Amino acid sequence: MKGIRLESRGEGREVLLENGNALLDGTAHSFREIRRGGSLVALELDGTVVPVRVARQGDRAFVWCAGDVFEVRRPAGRTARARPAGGEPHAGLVAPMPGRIRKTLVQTGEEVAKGQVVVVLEAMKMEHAIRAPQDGVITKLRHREGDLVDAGTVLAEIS
Amino acid sequence: MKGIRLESRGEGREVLLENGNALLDGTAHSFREIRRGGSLVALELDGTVVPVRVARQGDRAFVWCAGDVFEVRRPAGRTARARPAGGEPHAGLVAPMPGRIRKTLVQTGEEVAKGQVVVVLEAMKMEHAIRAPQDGVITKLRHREGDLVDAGTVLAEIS
Amino acid sequence: MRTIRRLLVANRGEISVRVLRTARELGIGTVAVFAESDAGGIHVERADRAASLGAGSVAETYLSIPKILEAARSSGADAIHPGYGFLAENADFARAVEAEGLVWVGPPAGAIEAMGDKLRARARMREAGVPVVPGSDAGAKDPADLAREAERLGYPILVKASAGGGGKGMSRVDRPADLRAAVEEAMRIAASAFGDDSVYLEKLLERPRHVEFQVFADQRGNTVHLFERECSVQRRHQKIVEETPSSALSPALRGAMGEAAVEAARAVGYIGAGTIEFLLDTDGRFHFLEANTRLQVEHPITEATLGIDLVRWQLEVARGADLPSDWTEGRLSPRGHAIEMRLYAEDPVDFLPRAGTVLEWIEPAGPGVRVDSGVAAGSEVSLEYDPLLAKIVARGEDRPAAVERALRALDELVVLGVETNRPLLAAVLRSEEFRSGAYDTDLVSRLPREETSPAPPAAWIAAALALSGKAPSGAPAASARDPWESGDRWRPGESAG
Amino acid sequence: MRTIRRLLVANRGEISVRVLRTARELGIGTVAVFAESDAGGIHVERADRAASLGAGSVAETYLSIPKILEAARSSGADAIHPGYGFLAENADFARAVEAEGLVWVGPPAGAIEAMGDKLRARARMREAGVPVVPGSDAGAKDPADLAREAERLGYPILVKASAGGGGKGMSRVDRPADLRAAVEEAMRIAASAFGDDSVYLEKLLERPRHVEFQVFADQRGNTVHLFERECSVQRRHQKIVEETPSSALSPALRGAMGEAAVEAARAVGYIGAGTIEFLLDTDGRFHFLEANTRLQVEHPITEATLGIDLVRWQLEVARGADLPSDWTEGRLSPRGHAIEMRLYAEDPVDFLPRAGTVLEWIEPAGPGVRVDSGVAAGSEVSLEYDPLLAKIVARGEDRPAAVERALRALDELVVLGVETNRPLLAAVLRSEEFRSGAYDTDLVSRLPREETSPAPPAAWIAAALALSGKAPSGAPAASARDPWESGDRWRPGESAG
Repeated sequence: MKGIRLESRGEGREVLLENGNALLDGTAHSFREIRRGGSLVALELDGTVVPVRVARQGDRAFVWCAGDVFEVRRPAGRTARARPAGGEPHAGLVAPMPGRIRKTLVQTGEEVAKGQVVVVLEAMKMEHAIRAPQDGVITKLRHREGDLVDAGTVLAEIS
Repeated sequence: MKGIRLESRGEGREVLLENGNALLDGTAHSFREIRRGGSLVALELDGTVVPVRVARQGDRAFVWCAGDVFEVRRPAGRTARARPAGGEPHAGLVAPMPGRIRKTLVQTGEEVAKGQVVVVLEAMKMEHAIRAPQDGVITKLRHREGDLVDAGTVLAEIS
Repeated sequence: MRTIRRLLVANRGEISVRVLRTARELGIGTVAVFAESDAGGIHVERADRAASLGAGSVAETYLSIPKILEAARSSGADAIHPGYGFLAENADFARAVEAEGLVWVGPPAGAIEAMGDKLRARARMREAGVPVVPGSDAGAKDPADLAREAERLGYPILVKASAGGGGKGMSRVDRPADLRAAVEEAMRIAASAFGDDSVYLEKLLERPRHVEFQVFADQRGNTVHLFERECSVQRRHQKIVEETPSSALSPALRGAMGEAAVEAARAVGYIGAGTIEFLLDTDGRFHFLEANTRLQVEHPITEATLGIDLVRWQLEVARGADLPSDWTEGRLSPRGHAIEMRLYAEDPVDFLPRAGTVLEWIEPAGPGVRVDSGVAAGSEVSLEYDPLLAKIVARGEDRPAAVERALRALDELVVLGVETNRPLLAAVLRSEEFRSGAYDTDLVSRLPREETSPAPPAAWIAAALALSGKAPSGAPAASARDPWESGDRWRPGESAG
Repeated sequence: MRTIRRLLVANRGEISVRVLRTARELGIGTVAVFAESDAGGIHVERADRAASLGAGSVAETYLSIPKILEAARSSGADAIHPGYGFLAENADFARAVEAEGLVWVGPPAGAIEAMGDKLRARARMREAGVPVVPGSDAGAKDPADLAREAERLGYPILVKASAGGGGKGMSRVDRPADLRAAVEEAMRIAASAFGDDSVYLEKLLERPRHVEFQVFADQRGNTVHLFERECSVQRRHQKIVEETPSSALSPALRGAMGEAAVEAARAVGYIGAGTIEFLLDTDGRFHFLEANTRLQVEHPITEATLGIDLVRWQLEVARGADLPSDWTEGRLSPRGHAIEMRLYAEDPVDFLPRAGTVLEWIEPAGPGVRVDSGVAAGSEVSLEYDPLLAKIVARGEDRPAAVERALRALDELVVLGVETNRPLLAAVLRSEEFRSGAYDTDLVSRLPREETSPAPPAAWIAAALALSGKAPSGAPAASARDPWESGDRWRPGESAG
């Protein structure tokens, strides 16, 4: 049986599971699955019971453990990487969350100063000003007012 | 598409489902499935929303509807029929519930009077006297003290 | 003051979870114990640590004093809370825990013993001036003696095991002819269940009410009562619905019974939380029935109307703290009305226990509703343990509001895969007799037999949707939550996946 | 007295469920409404009937007065409760409901209008002798006028939309240079959000506390306050943690603010349940901020400490009943301490809303914990609606007990598939500043930045178990509850199947 590569919060692990033993980057742990009605509810890990909950969504697993929630991904090509991870800093002129473009305050070719509001994004009936990360010229406006955009979408390009 | 035969609480229905229409013993109903995360949570039946929950276990479906729970079976040979249905009256010298035979108070060939305790069944750390349904002679004792028996098991025969 | 750094709860299910929750809130480390076959039990997840009691029967695990003590040692626990049932009223366990140098969160072993032997308890209560149910006060074994005793009391009478409790080994006898058989069965049950076959007779009070008082005492001898709980709704001598306040008590009667309860506790040098059970006869006289020397199953209704946490004060008293001054100075009074419904895995018609797998479990919630559950979706309900699935408590501004809220909670409850007594609970709450408040322990037997209605069209269609899908080869499916059973087009996660 | 036979709740999610629950307990028939895309919403199951508002945006469904009224006609409803948000503070809706001959469960349209226009409300309060936050009292539009006004008040100032509320269209200005841009943005937002672009200036009080009072009035003019709620824990001008009582109020100050709140309600002829919000400055002076003319999101903490059902009394008052005598005669007093935590679907770091599918949802329960949820396992969290997932209320014997109970509840909470602000809520409850009770509306900004810890071994192994199984072709799997994902040998139901 071969291990699988997993990533979470910017870290990676090679995980190999084999009859009651787990190798995490070569470190061995003995474990037992404690299930209720087929659901994993706890792991007995090196003799200690650790409550866990896990839900899978495509190539992602969400794991609740000790009150904290971890999103663990199994790298599977571009689609996985394209998805923004929660908590990661949001890049320059990128939509910080899914929403609707309420207003575009600049035009292509227009000069903008750092901090200047370029786009107003509306989400949850609240408005959020998206500002220029640095001085420059708008080389491209990707969307129109009213467009629905996903988190991480590049809204405009600045040279 | 062919219909399926279902039974619940001593009644039977021939149910045929076809794109949004249901035929119950020939009576037509229009319905829509309302789901949450893949689970059926309600049916819009002839224009009215009816909350439901359903869980399947082998050839049985448990359905919660309007506060009541219905066990619906798809007859599938002997195994299904052998299972006692909840709420059905328990026959004579039959274990009314799963448990352990605590004591057998008679022997084969012994005469018993109606109402006489024949077997003491223990379940949930409580004891339940199983009494003779009529006067007669014990022709067969099926189990030993200490045996675990399922609900519906015949414990003794009386001629 | 003794410190408690890590508490082991020597129990399982809802009461283990209940105690673990408060311990965690007090900043006390927690240890759950579990039998191997019970590793998926919900209490295992609720503690900082979980210690296995190994494989085997209840006697070899939750009832094994050596195994519990070993679990305490291995987990570094310095205190033990027994919950109710199992070892909770076992004086030897209380002594063993203290001999081990651990804090015992319960009454002194002596108080457990004094109340545990029903005959001794009756004698002690009479000395203390607490009225007891008329009966024989010697554990006679000679049938002839018992027959004479029964004649003196007058039939019907109750045969009870001296070491018993909770209706176990108890039977009603209406005529002399049945006495001998009843006594023999009671002795046999008593011997097997309690290792003590002595039995005694009690006058059977017709249509009594069962009203108990919560008592609490600290190590300095402050002893108070925390009002009553009405426990007359029973089947097979077991409570299924409790409420507080009781409609049966006038302020004067409440005061008198409360005083008697405090006297009863003082008489045995009680410390911690306990319950004094009384029978109220049709003439409005009360009689000591028995004492429960532990946290009571139905304690949440007292918590609901008084706004207090009884487990917190069990732990505080065990640490040596005094009772709060508003308790000892009588400034605590009930507000509103609370009702507890015990949800059992049982046949709603003949009340017999049922086993099975909980395939779907949805608890009621919202204003005034508290649910203490012993199971969750996927739990196995086994005959090994108590069939109590959950305690559903409804509190309202007044009794009618609490009753309607309790029914609303039952409407929201969804349990699939195991039969429950939900229909019986609903029938009780809907009955005119219960609503009138003027009921007694025979209420359940007088309930109108409910007609079970046939499945409505929606139920047939839902079942067809679940059953027409082919089960994955080799195994039945869990529930409609399993997308392969539900036969729908949309699948969870797809939109975001 | 008017009768209410069937109540339509013109809302969705947790508040719709909240109102439907009490209506059912009062024996009132219930009607839920739903947008087609929201048919799986949890409120749809909680009513006797559910009426579709058709497809379309919020404006075309939950905000459409004609659609709501049509649903009331088709379902035979004779009363409408608006919940909060959507049409709750829309005077035209209140008038339309009454014009339709239906009972409006809310304050008179006139009172909604009087409080809805912030400038008018400020003026009315000043007349009534209620202190207001220093500011401009004309909805000026000329930048020059506003600039002079700002100079008079002194920076920093707040630019507010006259028709606004809940921090919407509000911005802080620290220096004259930024005033113009702020005013223009505020006017644009106000115009688009409220159809009224008039704005005004308010002196910005540094480090204020946000303390509100629950008020209640019946149709006979009996007007009372039901004590305060401390709402200073905010992020982005929105409350996330509320508690009662407030550590900031002395009995004298509580009395004075309570009287002012009652005066404020009387000044606009208020009827029913409402909330008067005050700012408490660092000198201990209080200033009227605004009024919420509906049931407040955080009303459960008042219910928890007073043991009452506010929705019940909204309905009773709407039927024409008088307030209970123990309210009007001042015999009602808080018992214990209650804290509400608002669980939002949002990024815990930048507080921005998140959408997704709730793959796992486990609510805390047990003593002193109440959860009012807007979602369940499988729910889709969409950007169309408020990101509030649930309100978790913890009540304890005292403030420390309530805080620890709240943290215990967060420990029990499990939400998978959607990011939540749980880490922020825990950080607030653990912070020394919150525990001291001496905090203000800037608390969140001063919280120590929490280090996100890397996944522990158990998390990697659990993830590997879930991800190593092959997903059924064509669709991602729902959760480990799906036996085909969990890769285990034992399967639910097998033992009994």
